[in-house]
Amino acid sequence: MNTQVEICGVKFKNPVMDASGTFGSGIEYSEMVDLNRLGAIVTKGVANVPWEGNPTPRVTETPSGMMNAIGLQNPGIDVFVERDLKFLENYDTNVIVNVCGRSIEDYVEVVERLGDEKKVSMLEINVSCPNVKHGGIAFGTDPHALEEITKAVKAKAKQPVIMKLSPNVTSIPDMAKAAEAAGADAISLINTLTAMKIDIYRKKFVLANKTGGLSGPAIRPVAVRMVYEASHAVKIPVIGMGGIATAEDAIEFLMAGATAVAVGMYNFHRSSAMIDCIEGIEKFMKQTGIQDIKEIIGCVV
Amino acid sequence: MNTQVEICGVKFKNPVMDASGTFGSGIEYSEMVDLNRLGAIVTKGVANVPWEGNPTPRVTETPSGMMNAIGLQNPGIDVFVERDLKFLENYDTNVIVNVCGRSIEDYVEVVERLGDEKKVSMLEINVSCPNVKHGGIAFGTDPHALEEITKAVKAKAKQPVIMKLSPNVTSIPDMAKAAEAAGADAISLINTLTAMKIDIYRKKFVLANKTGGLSGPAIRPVAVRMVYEASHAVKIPVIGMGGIATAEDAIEFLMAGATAVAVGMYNFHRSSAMIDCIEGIEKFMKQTGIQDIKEIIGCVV
Amino acid sequence: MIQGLAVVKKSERLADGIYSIWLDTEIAKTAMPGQFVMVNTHSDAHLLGRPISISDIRKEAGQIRLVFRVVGYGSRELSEAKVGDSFELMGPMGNGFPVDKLSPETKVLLMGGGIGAPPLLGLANKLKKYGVEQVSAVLGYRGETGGLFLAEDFKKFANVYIATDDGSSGTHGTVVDAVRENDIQADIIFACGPMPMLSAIKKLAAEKGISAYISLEERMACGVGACLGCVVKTKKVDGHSHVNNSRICTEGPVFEAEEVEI
Amino acid sequence: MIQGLAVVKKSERLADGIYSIWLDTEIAKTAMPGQFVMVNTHSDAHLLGRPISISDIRKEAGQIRLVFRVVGYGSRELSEAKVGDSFELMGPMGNGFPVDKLSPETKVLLMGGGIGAPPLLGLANKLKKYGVEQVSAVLGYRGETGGLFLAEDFKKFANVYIATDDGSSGTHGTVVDAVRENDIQADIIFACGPMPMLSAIKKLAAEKGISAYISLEERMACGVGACLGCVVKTKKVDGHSHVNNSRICTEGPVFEAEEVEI
Ligand SMILES: Cc1cc2nc3c(=O)[nH]c(=O)nc-3n(C[C@H](O)[C@H](O)[C@H](O)COP(=O)(O)OP(=O)(O)OC[C@H]3O[C@@H](n4cnc5c(N)ncnc54)[C@H](O)[C@@H]3O)c2cc1C
Ligand SMILES: Cc1cc2nc3c(=O)[nH]c(=O)nc-3n(C[C@H](O)[C@H](O)[C@H](O)COP(=O)(O)OP(=O)(O)OC[C@H]3O[C@@H](n4cnc5c(N)ncnc54)[C@H](O)[C@@H]3O)c2cc1C
Ligand SMILES: Cc1cc2nc3c(=O)[nH]c(=O)nc-3n(C[C@H](O)[C@H](O)[C@H](O)COP(=O)(O)O)c2cc1C
Ligand SMILES: Cc1cc2nc3c(=O)[nH]c(=O)nc-3n(C[C@H](O)[C@H](O)[C@H](O)COP(=O)(O)O)c2cc1C
Ligand code: FES
Ligand code: FES
Repeated sequence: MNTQVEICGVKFKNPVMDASGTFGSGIEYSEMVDLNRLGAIVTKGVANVPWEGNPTPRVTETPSGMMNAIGLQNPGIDVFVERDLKFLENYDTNVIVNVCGRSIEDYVEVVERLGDEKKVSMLEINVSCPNVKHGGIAFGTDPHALEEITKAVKAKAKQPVIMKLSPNVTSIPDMAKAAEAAGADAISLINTLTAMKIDIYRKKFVLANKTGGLSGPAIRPVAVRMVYEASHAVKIPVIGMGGIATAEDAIEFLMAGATAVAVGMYNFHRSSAMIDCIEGIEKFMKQTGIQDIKEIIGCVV
Repeated sequence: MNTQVEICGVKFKNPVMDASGTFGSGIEYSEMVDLNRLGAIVTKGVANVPWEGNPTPRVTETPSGMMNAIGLQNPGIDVFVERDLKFLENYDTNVIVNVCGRSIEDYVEVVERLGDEKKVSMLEINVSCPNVKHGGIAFGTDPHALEEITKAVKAKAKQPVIMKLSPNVTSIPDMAKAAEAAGADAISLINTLTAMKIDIYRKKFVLANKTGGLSGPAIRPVAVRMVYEASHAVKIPVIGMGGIATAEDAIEFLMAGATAVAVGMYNFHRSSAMIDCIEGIEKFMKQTGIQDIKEIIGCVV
Repeated sequence: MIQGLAVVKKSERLADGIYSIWLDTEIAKTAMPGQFVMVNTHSDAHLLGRPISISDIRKEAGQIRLVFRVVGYGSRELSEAKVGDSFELMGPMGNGFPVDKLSPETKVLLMGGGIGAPPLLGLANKLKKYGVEQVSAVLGYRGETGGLFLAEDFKKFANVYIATDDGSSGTHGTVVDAVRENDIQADIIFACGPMPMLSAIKKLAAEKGISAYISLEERMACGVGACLGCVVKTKKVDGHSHVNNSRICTEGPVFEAEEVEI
Repeated sequence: MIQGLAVVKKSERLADGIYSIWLDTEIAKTAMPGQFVMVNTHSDAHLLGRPISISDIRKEAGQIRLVFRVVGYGSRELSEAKVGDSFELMGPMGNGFPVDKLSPETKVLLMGGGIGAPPLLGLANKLKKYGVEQVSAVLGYRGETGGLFLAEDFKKFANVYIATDDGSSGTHGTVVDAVRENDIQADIIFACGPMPMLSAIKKLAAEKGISAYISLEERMACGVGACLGCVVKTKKVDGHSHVNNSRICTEGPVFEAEEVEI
């Protein structure tokens, strides 16, 4: 039975990884989760310099999901390389570094800095950051801005580049095509849906940032639709995420067209979520007589 | 204590109504729900001629929500006027007729037909229909198409016109402004989020239509955000909906800027959902010393 | 129709994955065989009611019986119910079996496949009370693995024939095979079960020129006719919808076989 | 740190809306006073763990005690727990109170407001074992409506002073008022309670030149330091985050008062 998949020449022992920002750098969960078993570890977004992030409260629960407005707090690329990346060198798994920035230059700086880091298998460019250039329009919601940043990153990147798309758009196929046209090696989706919650007793927004990103099982049906649309719009591989909790959910994304999948907020609920997915996929393949996981990728059309 | 609100000159005894398509024409629930207590009854979408809708399965459950792809089955405007509207004449509540069509002409035909119907208080134009003109792009996702249809409807409508917006767009403020600029008297939102579910054991889409609209508490945080954005982008009144289950939820939408609210799929879960909202709002006002419901509309900024 | 809490009075396992519960509910007052209820789960994440047929009714005691197979979240929760637990129920819904047309002389054939059998039990019970005397029941099961649940109960009201997929009891084959094998005669068929079985019964009935009433299933959201989720294609234009689609929850779940496109 | 099922061994109501449960869990092995656990609800619609402080620990018996106020879904579910029920728990989390620095001569002052009192009980228990002899505890309550829950338990380990909002017992006012009123002396303060109380304690400690360790609360998603949801602004750049934000779940929940901007 083969559960191995390949994305842009990088081999994954299985298609299951964490969604950026929900698993730290792996360190935080390493006491409870055997990192060697994961297809990859996707790190929390890292910028060229340390970021403070947003004021608290930054997280809140919603029906079958949660909202966050962390604001991409991170210690900056130097600390990341010295500490987190060094830690990850002890593990036999791919490392995908999630990159954020306020301007194209910020992104490029991080990408260049990581060029010679052997432990970095791929780069994931988070273009759904709040507060970026372009008059407040995130790179992730305008195809032209997306092309521009993709080209700039690709020009300097030594590792394959995954562009992470925002779901807050009218047309996912247009965004996926823009990324592909600009040279992206792969795309991942979905990031969180912009959302809001009000505390009616305090007459205030629950999150200090007013809005936050919605994730979790609640949004899974939207994510599956977008992964399906995206993977039918482009030829480059798609990494699917959004509300994955169980192996069934992971398989749903694979069948919709994703070559690999990421588990996000459900890691918070159950630290074994990714391991459960990996084991559950194997069980499903055995029960249904599937020899190679590639047989199920994109099998529903 | 005043729970009355006014939208475009129409008085509502309270701000609670059903969301189109989730309460039939009121007839279906009239054995269990006292229709006289509702702020308004919003009817299922009606077209100029009968529509068959989509093949089944048309509905499925999702985490804290559901998906539907009814495809706007309806008996056509003639039967609607003869039967449903006649039935509603027995009740002391506003009637808002939800209108659908495949082309602008279809919509206008329905709107003209209803012009002299005294029982019709307002028209709600559903521009998030699947399979409409304009090369497959729904009127609801292109501001220009939205303006065009709004103008056409307004030119013939004798009742105030509510344009019902789709959430599947990059910018809700742009859509709200387009509707306002074209003369809409009010807007309502959100319609359902386009979604997909796959049955991994049958390797098939759960809904025969492949995609369906996601609704229910799962999407509430997205809906609140959009209602907030819309009501701050335009001066016309906003009717808010999306996942309302309890009075707390209804109040959340009012505080976000909605002048009235609609309960959708939660009616299926609990037939008393709207009555519970109405009573809960009164209780909340009493407990927190609010004299007039207008005090809470848009109070959180 | 009402929605309210129903209290579990008895709960038992009939076979592997098949459970029966008796519930105290006002719905019993007006319920008729062939009608169904929508059962809410206790979970905020599972919001649609589960349609379950009313298998039996004790009008005086104010109780109804549900018999169901565990297939997912809701049915599992229901299977774990203990006496005294309560569930939110809406009902009674749907039209039920058209028993009014029957006379004591009518030869009635009940055909139930798997979890389609239980709803016919309440009907069999009622037929007895109506004085209908010639009642046959053909019950189809998977076989050894699933057990012949409720077959004994049917014997109180009908001549019972069994069909099993694995041939472990009765006819080796379908309920239709069993009708042919035993040359069962009937004026009217009432049937409930999986779609392929109902299609086969529709054919059988057409061939023999007898009328068949079949109980259909479809995914439901409201159960009261409001959402238009649960339709079936019909031969004629439906009186309510004005298209060739009838709502299973309202115009059904029981339809004359020749009227629906299945 | 582990995540696994914990079984309810004892469950009791201490006061209006205040409950205590003892749970069988491996977490007891390594837990320390001031640490906390994340408790999962049983509902698929409520997915974030609920952070609850470990109020007391029986290492040998493998049990921990949680004392909590019912404020929403999760705490209500927990309050309805029966002996034998199980809950999914993750822990132990956080740093706990820094007891290593204490000597038998240290004058310790425990200050707990409302539901902030329970976590200090386990600490008081431990201080006794460490041989610390001069322990005062000032406990703040709403007053008559809320009850003086756990006050009796504290008397086993400390000189107890009470402050109530309504003046029904002890000092009429806050725990800080009680410290002044009784002129309580201390070398070190350990405190837990609502934010305004902690701010007042920070001021008090600065004024008196004694060190104060306060246990903070913030909305949490992961509890393990991965999500960066639960930070507090710090005076110095945090060693982990490299900005002036520390994670309450990991670097805390106990901080030296003067290090945090509250
Ligand atoms: C009119 C009618 C009467 C029925 N009577 C019985 C009965 O007496 N005994 C019995 O065991 N089953 C009966 N069923 C099928 C029963 O509704 C499903 O088995 C049940 O809804 C499964 O729910 P779940 O939560 O266990 O499964 P899940 O798979 O978790 O359910 C997910 C969703 O799918 C729906 N669903 C799943 N299977 C079906 C199905 N076959 N038909 C309709 N909706 C479905 C559920 O209602 C729910 O909304 C009946 C169905 C209908 C339409
Ligand atoms: C480190 C720490 C220790 C705590 N120890 C205790 C304790 O020993 N006893 C006790 O009664 N309470 C304690 N709390 C507060 C406790 O976490 C909340 O009361 C509880 O999470 C409420 O959950 P709920 O489901 O009942 O409320 P809901 O309002 O339904 O919760 C919704 C969401 O908000 C979160 N939330 C609500 N209130 C708080 C809060 N005050 N702090 C953090 N998250 C919150 C919940 O965890 C959940 O994610 C502690 C909080 C922290 C951070
Ligand atoms: C607390 C939190 C932090 C996140 N941080 C990042 C981030 O740094 N970079 C990024 O690309 N996505 C980030 N995300 C988005 C997730 O990677 C993922 O795309 C999204 O949550 C949907 O998956 P889920 O529903 O499984 O959580 C974050 C999500 C959460 C919940
Ligand atoms: C079964 C179903 C049918 C619907 N039909 C219509 C319709 O005919 N016209 C329309 O404008 N919206 C329709 N909607 C959308 C709802 O009116 C509402 O906008 C949406 O469901 C969000 O609200 P909710 O989350 O409370 O359900 C339908 C929704 C459902 C679930
Ligand atoms: S289930 Fe809604 S119409 Fe039948
Ligand atoms: S709760 Fe996630 S970092 Fe503290």
